[in-house]
Amino acid sequence: MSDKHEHFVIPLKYYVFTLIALLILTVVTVAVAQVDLGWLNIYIAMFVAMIKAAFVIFFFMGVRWDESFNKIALFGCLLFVLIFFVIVIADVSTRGGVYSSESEMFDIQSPVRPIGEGGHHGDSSHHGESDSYKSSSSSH
Amino acid sequence: MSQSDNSTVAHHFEHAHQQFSAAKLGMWLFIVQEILFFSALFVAYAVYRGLHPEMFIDAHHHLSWKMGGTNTLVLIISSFTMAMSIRAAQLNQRMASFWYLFTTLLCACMFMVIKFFEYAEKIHHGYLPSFWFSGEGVYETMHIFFGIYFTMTGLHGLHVLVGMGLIIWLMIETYKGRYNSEYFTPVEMVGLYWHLVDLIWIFLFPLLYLIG
Amino acid sequence: MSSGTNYINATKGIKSWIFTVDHKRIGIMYLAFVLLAFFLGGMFAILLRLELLTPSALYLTAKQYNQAFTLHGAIMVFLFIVPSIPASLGNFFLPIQLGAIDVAFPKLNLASLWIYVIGAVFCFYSIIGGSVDTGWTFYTPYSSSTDTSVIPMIMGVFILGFSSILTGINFIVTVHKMRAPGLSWFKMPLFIWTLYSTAIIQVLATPVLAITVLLLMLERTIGIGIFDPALGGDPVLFQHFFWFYSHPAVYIMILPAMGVISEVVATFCKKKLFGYELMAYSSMAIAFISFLVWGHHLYVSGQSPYATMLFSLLTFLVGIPSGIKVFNWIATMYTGSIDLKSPFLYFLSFIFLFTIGGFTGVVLGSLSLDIHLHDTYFVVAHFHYVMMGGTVMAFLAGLHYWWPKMFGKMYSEVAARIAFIFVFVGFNMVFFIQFIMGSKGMPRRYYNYLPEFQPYHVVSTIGSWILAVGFFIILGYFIHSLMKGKQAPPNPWGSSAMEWKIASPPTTFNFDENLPYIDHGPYDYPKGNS
Amino acid sequence: MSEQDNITSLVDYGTTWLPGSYSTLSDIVDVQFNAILWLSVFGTIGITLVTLYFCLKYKRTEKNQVAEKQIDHNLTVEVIWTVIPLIIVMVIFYWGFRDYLRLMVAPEDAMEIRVTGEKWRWYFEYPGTDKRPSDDLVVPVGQAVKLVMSSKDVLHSFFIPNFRVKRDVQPNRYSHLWFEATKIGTFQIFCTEYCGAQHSNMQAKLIVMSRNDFEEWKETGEDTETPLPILGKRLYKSKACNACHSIDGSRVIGPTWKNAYGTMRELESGDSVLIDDNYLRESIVYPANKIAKGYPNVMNSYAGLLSDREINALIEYIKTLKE
Repeated sequence: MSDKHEHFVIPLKYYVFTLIALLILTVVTVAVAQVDLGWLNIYIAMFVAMIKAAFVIFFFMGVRWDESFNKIALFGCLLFVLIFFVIVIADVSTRGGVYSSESEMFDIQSPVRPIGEGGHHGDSSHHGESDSYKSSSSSH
Repeated sequence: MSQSDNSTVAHHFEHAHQQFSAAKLGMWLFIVQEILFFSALFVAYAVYRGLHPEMFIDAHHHLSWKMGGTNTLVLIISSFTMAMSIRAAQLNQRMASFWYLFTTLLCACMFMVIKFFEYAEKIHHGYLPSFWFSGEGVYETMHIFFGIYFTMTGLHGLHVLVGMGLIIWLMIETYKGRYNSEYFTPVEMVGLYWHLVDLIWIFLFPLLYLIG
Repeated sequence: MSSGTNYINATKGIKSWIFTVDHKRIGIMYLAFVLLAFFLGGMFAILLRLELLTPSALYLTAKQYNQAFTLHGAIMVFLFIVPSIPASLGNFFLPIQLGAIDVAFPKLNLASLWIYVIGAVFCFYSIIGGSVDTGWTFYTPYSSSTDTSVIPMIMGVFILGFSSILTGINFIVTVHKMRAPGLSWFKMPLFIWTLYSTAIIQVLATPVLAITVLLLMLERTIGIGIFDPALGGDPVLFQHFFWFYSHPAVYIMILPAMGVISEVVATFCKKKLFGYELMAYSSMAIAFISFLVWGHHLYVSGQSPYATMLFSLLTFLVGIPSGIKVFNWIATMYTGSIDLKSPFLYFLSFIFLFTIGGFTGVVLGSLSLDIHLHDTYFVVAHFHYVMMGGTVMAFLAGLHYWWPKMFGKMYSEVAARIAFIFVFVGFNMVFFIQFIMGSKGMPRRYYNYLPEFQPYHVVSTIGSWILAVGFFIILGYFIHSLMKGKQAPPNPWGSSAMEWKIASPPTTFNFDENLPYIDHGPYDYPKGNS
Repeated sequence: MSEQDNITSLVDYGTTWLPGSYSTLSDIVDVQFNAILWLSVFGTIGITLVTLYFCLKYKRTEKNQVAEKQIDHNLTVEVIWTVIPLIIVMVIFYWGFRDYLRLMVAPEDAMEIRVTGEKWRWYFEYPGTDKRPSDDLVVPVGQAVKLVMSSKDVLHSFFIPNFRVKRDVQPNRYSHLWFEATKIGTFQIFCTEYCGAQHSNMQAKLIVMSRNDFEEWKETGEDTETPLPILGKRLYKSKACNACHSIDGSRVIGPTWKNAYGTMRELESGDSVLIDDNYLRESIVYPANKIAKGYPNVMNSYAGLLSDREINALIEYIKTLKE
């Protein structure tokens, strides 16, 4: 029984290395943010954040040496976060949203800016069905 | 878990290892629910960033990346000392574990103090969520950014406060010599929680302070 | 074995219950609270149906009516049906079926019970302090602008959510770490499988509800403007958030019911469950796919047509594992030795009602039909067929099935059969007519309605009285059983399941000496000679 | 519940399950509904019969104390009852999605009408005409009509049962719905998204006219013939004043109109004011200016929605309610 009591002690070098890596990455992400790279900024920032998160998860939290189901629990839940994220964003960005031509026609002031005006959801990026939802009226 | 002084294994477990691995799985599941809890806020962030991209970029200039950056460094160091304190507990180094916990607590306090000054400044300039928003900005919808900012950092700060309470409790217990290489479950569990708090900040920092 | 100390009389005094860590006592207390909630929610239902007897005002004002249907929904969903089977029957039988002394975290288990009670107190406070009138879905911007007591109610929902999450965490860890020696995954009874998949949904989905109601609270108090269009927010985003929890929650409600039904059908047919492994996998499949279909509540909400198409497709997929389960249950009856006792009668009604609920789900899953039927009585009838015809029938089946084990007393079988007839007939009278009403165009949540719909409503209201009589008969003979019931033998149904091998009622540590070694599958029944 | 004498009944017409079908697309919806309905009926009956048959055949008796056979599984059967339902629902999915697109995508030449929902009424505006907002949706028969809808306050949902169309209406956003009526008549419009106390009274009439009648209706100006109190009585219902104001003295949401004129009214501000023509007019056009004590400030302004004559008519009507 006593052998089951032995816990794996994570070698010190992993902790020190992780700390240094995290500090450096923080400096990197701040530095990169000072340069305007347009839409690339957010992706770089998120990429760096994910590397940092991986360091924390694998070494500080010891997932690298953990039981397999604990790993499944953690990464499985990220899958559900991803589902949540992707589907909601997919809906919001393809809604055909506020019908810009109609808001002109009826001269309605809306505090909600149409999705697709500026930002990374280019208006031209979705064709097909959604176009037919936009006003194509010739009656006016 | 109930543990009397002579035994750390509760009645319904067969041996200490079963108890430890059950506690750890439980803690991971708790972390899973925390992640889902925060995920909705990140989804909301993404949706509103998509709706009002210029406003977000404009609004984030009102946040100080220097303060946020310092807080990031502070939290990372606290995460490191937390991990070291678990390691010290595992190696039966009672006082080392205590002082590492103390450093973690100190970092947490520093984080909260910086946060306090940040909040004070925002409030001073009127950058509050909607009903009280009186700040000046280019965009009318800027109160949404600050609504999201206060909700996300506020909930995160609440987690830091809870973590500080837990660390104080651990320090007392450690000082009394409750933990050793055989039994250090609470230190490990609070450690996992504390790393989670760090993880969330790792994402909050670039999203709120560094949008270019 | 039959008499002597058991978990009920092991210790005495009210404190020994309030601070107990025994999963069985916690299960019994949950049962009491959940039944209380059921009768309270049911009372609101009776009030509603009575008001709808006439097309215009009868005895409630419009606002009172709206409060009544909101409270009926909120109480039934958050206080009754979500915790019903897992927290009461599950708490009692999960450790026993696993061959364990207790759940993994007994104190946490106690904590979730009292968190549930605190949450319930908030909900009751909301009833007294102005009665929320938003509908149990709390759609914004109505919920952020109405002047009724929304905050206590959503505070209650928030707290109840954490009770549910903690139970879920506890169950998952218990299933992983506390199985008796020899009990491998595919030797677990299906009740465990369904509780396990339920617990996964609870842990993954409930936090999103918590944050949603928290945001709604912030919306009402400081106006963060995430959901309020007047502040630049998006009300459809609220619906996404809400249904990301509330659709999987439907499966939190129905999956444990399927587990109970599996246990009942195996015991009363003395048969191995047909397609056991497929049943286990389909429970897990339902749990997973349930996270992908929430958008079918948003077909007419202004959701993107692409998302709508995707959700419709996935909605149809989630029906398949449910269908497989129905077929497997029926196949289990084939060549069995069927004992038509009251738990089995509830099984039969479950099959019938759940089938109707399932088929009408197909009708609603179709995009073009849903446009016509959305927010009509058709939807009301559909989810009552699934939730009440499914979950409540299964809950009753489980309650009748496990009653002798839980309390060590038998109940009157004759009274149970009479009550069953009332419940079955009453239920169908209330809700079947609502399908027709709904497809004819009668919108839901209507206080006044077109007089031409009155005959339908009258039938429905009369049905609600018959249903209520049925429930009071059940309450009556269960109380009688507690007072004067015959002593129950350890295994009155001749079941092979683990819980029937120990005393009725069980002793505090379930298994008197060592933990059992389990070397056979869950439904180990003998085969005839022929 | 007013004036429903001439609205086509939902119950009396149509089939047992569905109300009358009077638009170009409602028939295709009905075909699918009936197909799935009969599939369900046969499915349910089949499952029930098999279940009951098993109950009788394998009932526990003296001889049948244990199961005849123990069958774990049968792969063939399991595959069959997985694949066949899968195919059926995929067909239904495709069918539903195809019809959904037809219901959603309006034809190019559709006539646009603007619909506004507010607590608790609908009103309809016709771009390109001088007509005041109308309380009834008036459309020509045989002409595709596209509704551009939005809400002033909370979520509503626009539902015409006879045409099988429904769409949520949101504030600060436009949603669409289209139909082409095939029958002249008057039909029911409901609000189906719960919106507060008078949700169930948020109904409107859909009047389908011949093309000529419609053109004529578009040109007609306002009603100058009807005597003022009678016009006021009509407006009381059609402008949904009755949702919040009673005429029998009972308290609904706003103050009753009975015996109101000529009396003093206490205000939230603590002042009191004489209920005269000016006060009534102000209360219709700027409802938030003087709030009656003890009543919520929930009324929307009717500025622009009522003509001067219509406001006068309402005031005259209120005067007649004095005993």
